[in-house]
Amino acid sequence: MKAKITVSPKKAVLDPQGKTVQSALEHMGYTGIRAVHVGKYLEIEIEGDKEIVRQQIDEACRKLLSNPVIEDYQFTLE
Amino acid sequence: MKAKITVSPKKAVLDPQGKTVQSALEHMGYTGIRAVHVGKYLEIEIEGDKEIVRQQIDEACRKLLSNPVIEDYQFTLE
Amino acid sequence: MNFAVLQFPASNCDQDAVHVLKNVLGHSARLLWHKENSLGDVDGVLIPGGFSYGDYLRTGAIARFSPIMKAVQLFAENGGMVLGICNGFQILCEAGLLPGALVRNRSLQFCCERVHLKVATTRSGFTRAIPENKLLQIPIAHGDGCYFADESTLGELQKNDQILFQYATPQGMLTDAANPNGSLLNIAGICNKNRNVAGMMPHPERASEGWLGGTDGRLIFESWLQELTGRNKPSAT
Amino acid sequence: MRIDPAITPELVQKHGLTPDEFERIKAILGRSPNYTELGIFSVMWSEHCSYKNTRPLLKGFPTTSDKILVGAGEENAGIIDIGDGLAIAFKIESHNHPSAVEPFQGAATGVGGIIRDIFTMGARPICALNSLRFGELSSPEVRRLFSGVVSGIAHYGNCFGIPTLAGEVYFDKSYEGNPLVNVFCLGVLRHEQIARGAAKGVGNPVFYVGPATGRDGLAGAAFASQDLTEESAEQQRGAVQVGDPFMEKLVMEACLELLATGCVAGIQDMGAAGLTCSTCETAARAGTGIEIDLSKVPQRAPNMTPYEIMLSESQERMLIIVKKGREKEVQTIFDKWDLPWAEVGFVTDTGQMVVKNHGELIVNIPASKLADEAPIYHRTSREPAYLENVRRFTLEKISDTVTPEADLKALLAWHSIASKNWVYRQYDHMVRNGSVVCPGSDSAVVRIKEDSLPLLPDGTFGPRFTEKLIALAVDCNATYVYLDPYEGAKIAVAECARNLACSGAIPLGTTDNLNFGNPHNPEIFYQLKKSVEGLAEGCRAFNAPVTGGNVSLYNQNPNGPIDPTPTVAMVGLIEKWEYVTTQWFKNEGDVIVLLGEVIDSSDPLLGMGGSAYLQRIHGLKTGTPPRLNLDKEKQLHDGLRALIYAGLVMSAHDCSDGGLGVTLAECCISQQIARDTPRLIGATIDLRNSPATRLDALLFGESQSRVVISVNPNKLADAKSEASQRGISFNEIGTVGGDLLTIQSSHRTVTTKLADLHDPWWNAIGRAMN
Ligand SMILES: Nc1ncnc2c1ncn2[C@@H]1O[C@H](COP(=O)(O)OP(=O)(O)O)[C@@H](O)[C@H]1O
Ligand SMILES: [Mg+2]
Repeated sequence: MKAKITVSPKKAVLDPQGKTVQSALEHMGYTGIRAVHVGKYLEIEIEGDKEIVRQQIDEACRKLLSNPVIEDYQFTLE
Repeated sequence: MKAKITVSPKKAVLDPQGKTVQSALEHMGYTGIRAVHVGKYLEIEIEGDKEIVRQQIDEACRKLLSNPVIEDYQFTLE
Repeated sequence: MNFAVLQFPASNCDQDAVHVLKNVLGHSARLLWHKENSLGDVDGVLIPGGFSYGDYLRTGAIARFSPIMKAVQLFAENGGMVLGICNGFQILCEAGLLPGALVRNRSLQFCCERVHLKVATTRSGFTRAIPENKLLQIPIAHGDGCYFADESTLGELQKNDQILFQYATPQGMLTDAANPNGSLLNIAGICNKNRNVAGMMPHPERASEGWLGGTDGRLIFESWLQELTGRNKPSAT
Repeated sequence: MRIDPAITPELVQKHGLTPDEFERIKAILGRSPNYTELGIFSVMWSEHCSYKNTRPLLKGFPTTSDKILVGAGEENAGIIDIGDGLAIAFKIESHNHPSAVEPFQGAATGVGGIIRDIFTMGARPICALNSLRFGELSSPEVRRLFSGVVSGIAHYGNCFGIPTLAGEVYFDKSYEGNPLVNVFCLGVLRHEQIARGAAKGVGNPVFYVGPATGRDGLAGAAFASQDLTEESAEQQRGAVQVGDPFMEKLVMEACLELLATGCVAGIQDMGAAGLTCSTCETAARAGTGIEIDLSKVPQRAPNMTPYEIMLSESQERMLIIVKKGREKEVQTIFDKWDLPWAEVGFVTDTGQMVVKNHGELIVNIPASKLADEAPIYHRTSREPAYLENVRRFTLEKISDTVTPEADLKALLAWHSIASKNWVYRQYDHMVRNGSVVCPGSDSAVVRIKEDSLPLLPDGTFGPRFTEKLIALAVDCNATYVYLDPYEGAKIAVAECARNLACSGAIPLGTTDNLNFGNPHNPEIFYQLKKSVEGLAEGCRAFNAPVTGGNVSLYNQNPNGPIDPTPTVAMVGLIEKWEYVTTQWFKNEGDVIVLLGEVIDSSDPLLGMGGSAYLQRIHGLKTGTPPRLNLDKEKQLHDGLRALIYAGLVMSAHDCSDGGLGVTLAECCISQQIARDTPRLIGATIDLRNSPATRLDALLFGESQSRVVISVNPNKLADAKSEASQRGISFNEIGTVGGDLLTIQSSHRTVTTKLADLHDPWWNAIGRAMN
């Protein structure tokens, strides 16, 4: 099984990296950009019962893979 | 529109972050983990014609958002 | 000689490079803002260390799109000598002026310390003044200094004698323990095939005055100066 | 439209204001404050901004000398003359609570804040220090905090491009859950470049520079959790501040460039309490008024209320008062650096701080009353009960050591003593090409060269000058302070000054950070009061006036308060390159000399009270700490400097944590040439004539006023006579050389291989972290 996890800065939190990438894209001539957010992407290959794995990944996201103070996460299991 | 982009290290590239996360997860008692890869996740909010945006995002991925020497990218447009 | 030291937003070793070229080595060096389109009348270009654009996204990724980089590209194509130090090395790789890429240190930590460097070749304009078999002591200070290139590129680098510096033990051995960041082949610095563009992670400008704990870095600038003497100026736009 | 909550006693209380304080606010305004005004008073009258609990105490500090150009409390940082028309600005600041919540960003924004305080003065920041306290590394939570804080400091400082050149790290249970993160920055400028945080010139426009304002940092003590908006709960609480060192670097370069044009009438960073503090303080300093319109303030989040905008602590923002008619120059420079800016208001002559929103009057407060007339409290103090037990401790309770070799290794590996290379290797400590002595010796030394300065209006660095050398150290043995607040604080100052003397420097000034628990507790207030007295006494003795500092109270965890920690950072000048001295032994055959007494026999505990030895080997944190005689200490520093100036000293290392044994070991093993390349050099020590009754006290007692130096044998006679003229005791105790550290005493001979000392010392922290 593969867990695909995305971790993004919370909306209310400053995302200097996103801002910087946005202005770089604008300098390169891309238009119409409203916002850019930069976060992390993790792929975890893992064996086990799907429901249990789902719980484990969720817990791991909360405890280790994201920083709940400043980040949100989402994941899918395939 | 929202472009969701994932950038992952190529398999041949050392991914110390993936290794560290894997061993941290194992320390926390999770079993059955085969591999962990850590990459980047970008969200770009952008206006424009969907096909043109698709081309633009693809180009931006190739030129700026990923480095083909070390990374692969994928994206979806919503 | 006339040197241009490029200044990107958050270059932060720019002034250090000027200081050494000017005050220590007695040449002329000036800062050149990244929004400029032309290098002006220069003999050499130095891309200094720092955190251009905050190192956001990837080190060097954004800086390489600055207007001045077009001029640098042209200068290099015409044989002009370009040295990238630390962030400068990262920018040169991103810009495709040097092969490979620099990724996160394998320790995942920033690392600032003096290291030993084996000089892999003195057959370059950046190493020619270094005495044969001399081990250099030069500081590093980076979080993304792990050199990566695919097998065939590495093969090319070796075949063409493009590897300039490698992390070594105090005895000059290329061991894993001597490698501070996980670089393939312990690579600390390379040059391009034409040997006029070079990049290195260690900071020679921080090892150019005795009071700061060593002068081995000076040998690199002196090599460059030797090479430039008696060369024709490449055309710079 | 949103409706502000009604001003109820509960709301006032939630804002940390007492009923009396609220009455005072009403008296000042002649009416009841509205919601935004209440928020403004609450932050300005918080301890952080007003020092309402500590101001009477701080009056005791010596704050003057003929070198002080800007004194304590006048501006964002003090400024000291260093000759040739040059000056330095420096200050220390805490970011303890933010670091407990989010160690990486908390520490990072702490660094950002102190750097802004320095360039606000017109100075170019050239180096940073940090003083850190954590619980014990055996706890995974402490490791998380420790590594988060260190990488946060590294991230901000490295990216900004400032060398983090020295610091200290202690580990003690009392800091568990409440780490201390104190950061220091020093900058350089010419006298005529000093900038002021004053809103001068009626009619001058007020500019806002830097990133847009978000709901950052609103979760602070002053925030009341009302149902204010439709936004998510998380947004109401306010977001953790995230640092952007890249932005700060650009803001600094742009501000220094702008200051050089002469078009700035006043400048102030937006630190704690952001727009609130910067507007009312600049007006109060200039005796003017200020008016801003919030609709012009760049905003990151939708629907921000005036309350939120005024109290936001978004980072990397500056308030600049520009000379009327020169607005264009400001715009040109900020556009060059791609920085957001906005003209948000102007200076008035009303003395009022006026805030409008789309023209609607929101806030109208007398600026000086808000800034300068916070209430002052004289808290009661009572000697803590635990001190009685402390004083009762005697050495009879422990038996002398029979395993001195093992004790020495254990002490060297004790995390508070072990090498901090795991920490400082993560900091770029060499950027800017000025680091003459890097972390690892008693003091750091940084040189000031022309490009350390901000540019002059003509685009040059100005007239040439001979490079200057500045030495820096930061110290506080909080165990001593806990066991004896007055004496402990004195020792903190003395140790700092001693570290400077060891490097060949003469003190210029001091900045301090008072980290304590809740001052409403009389026992804590006692610690605070006595500590301040001790600091003041020490600073006076070494002619190192206090130029500024920071107070951080309410540092408690559920198990109780932290150990009282009055961190001291001292800055000194080294007059010549030849005087720069480091702590490690240099040459085989050099004679090892102890300046000061081998042991303080008048101390019944022989220097063992509160020692690292008692803590590490016996698990005891007790005993009256060693005594310190300031006259004697001063004499030692003067004598040591005289020896150094005369070219008689090869190395000098102060004797502190771990006593003579640890000090000697460090002299043998602390020089690091390059990665995996320590220079180990042995020593043979003979203490057989020393009067000690106990071996543990002889080796590990921490009697004060001692320095280990090494001297070329040919210069021994000169050194001896210089020392005797200076009235300092000069004990030849051994010789440098070999690959062992051997200490002979009347008890027995202690012998260890250098490699066996180096490994535990160098690697202890790294191993604990892996
Ligand atoms: N957090 C830190 N950052 C940078 N340098 C540090 C840090 N902690 C300790 N150091 C450096 O390590 C050396 C030893 O520190 P410390 O044990 O506090 O020495 P001392 O006992 O002489 O005060 C000093 O050079 C100090 O500056
Ligand atoms: Mg110390």
